[in-house]
Amino acid sequence: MAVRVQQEPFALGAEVEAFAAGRQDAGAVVTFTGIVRDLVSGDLSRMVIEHYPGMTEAALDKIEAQARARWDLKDCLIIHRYGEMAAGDMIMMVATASPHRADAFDAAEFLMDYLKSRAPFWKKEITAQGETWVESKAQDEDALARW
Amino acid sequence: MAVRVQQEPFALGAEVEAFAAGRQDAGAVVTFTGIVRDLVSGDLSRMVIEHYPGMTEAALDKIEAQARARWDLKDCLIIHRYGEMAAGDMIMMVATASPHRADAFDAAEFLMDYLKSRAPFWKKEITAQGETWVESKAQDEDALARW
Amino acid sequence: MIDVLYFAWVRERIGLPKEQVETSAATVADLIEELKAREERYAAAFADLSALRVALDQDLAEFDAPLAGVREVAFFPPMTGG
Amino acid sequence: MIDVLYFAWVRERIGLPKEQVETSAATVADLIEELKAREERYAAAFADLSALRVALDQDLAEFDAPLAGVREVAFFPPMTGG
Repeated sequence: MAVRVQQEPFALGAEVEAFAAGRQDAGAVVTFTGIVRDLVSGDLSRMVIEHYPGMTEAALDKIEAQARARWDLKDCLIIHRYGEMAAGDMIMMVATASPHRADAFDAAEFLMDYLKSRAPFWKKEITAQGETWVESKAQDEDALARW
Repeated sequence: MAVRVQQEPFALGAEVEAFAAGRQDAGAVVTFTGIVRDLVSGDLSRMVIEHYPGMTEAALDKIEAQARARWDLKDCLIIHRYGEMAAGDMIMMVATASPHRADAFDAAEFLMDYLKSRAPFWKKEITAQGETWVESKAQDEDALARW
Repeated sequence: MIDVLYFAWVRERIGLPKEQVETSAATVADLIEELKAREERYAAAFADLSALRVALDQDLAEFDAPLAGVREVAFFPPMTGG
Repeated sequence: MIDVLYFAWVRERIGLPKEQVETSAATVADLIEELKAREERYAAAFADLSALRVALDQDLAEFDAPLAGVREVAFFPPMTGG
């Protein structure tokens, strides 16, 4: 069980490999990775993620504890970056390990839904046209209702 | 888009890294990895997976095409091994990439549900107590009904 | 002449992975009846059809499917991949 | 004395990330009224409360929550992590 909030990039392959390697207690491992999309085609764009040090870690710990209470998880990992990123860069990842495939999937989706709307991160997109704070989507708030 | 049926192990970390690296067209990547569980605690156990060469590839291609027709997928990967494996070894993985988080999750779950009951693989568990063919679960067949 | 393949415990129970069968059976069900009449090991393997699946030319099919034009029939238990 | 933090466009609109505020406001809503009365940039930032969220001592809260005992208040737009 681990929550990491960091500015530096993470090595997705190494993280997934370490998370899944030799795991005999859980036959199902699910991961989600969020990547900076090049929204303005052909435009050189960047993303800056602001966060609330202290509250971020507390919010992620809380979300992770809820997932563990609700599903049969043998392990759980959340990594989320802040700072400046370019298109194609990895923003964050979650990983879940469970003896049951449905638990691993549901817990990963739950973590993502809560992380989207309940962890204090804010994304700003910077393009040649200017800077824009990404607006939250009503559907992201709605997604919480299913849990 | 790729389907691989192979006897040799695959390198999960390298596969996931290559699948997600520099992907600017899809911000959401989901992976599922299936691992041999040590069902008989403390017992040295193995698993043997039999398959139907030819039909296996055709079935996986068909399942993958259905997923691509149904969700907005920029990429999709299925790797499934056959032959002998030990507890902790990786059996298979799927990966999906989409601009939408829900599409990436749903497509990965769909691939897994169909792969469980519609791709011609059969698992046999070998322990000190003997050999047992893994029985299909009614819930796996039921899982298809939601799609 | 038709290729008949067996997998998993069906293969083990019948004792071979593949054989060529001379048959004029119209449907899968007819072929199964012919095989069951051969020997006890076939009768045992095909005793409970609800525990079996069939593929015709590598495509899943029903037991009442016609065999006309089919070159390969495979019998196996429900699949357990993933 | 209470620490007041601003994030994202709230921070940009008000022009600072953090300040100490001397207040006797009973609730978050009262504190917001005090801030709005200060200067136009505060009035602009707090114009539409439906576009804002508040955390008290790093826990999400409602605008009618009491401030008694609270050391840190943070205002920010809806979160967009993930």
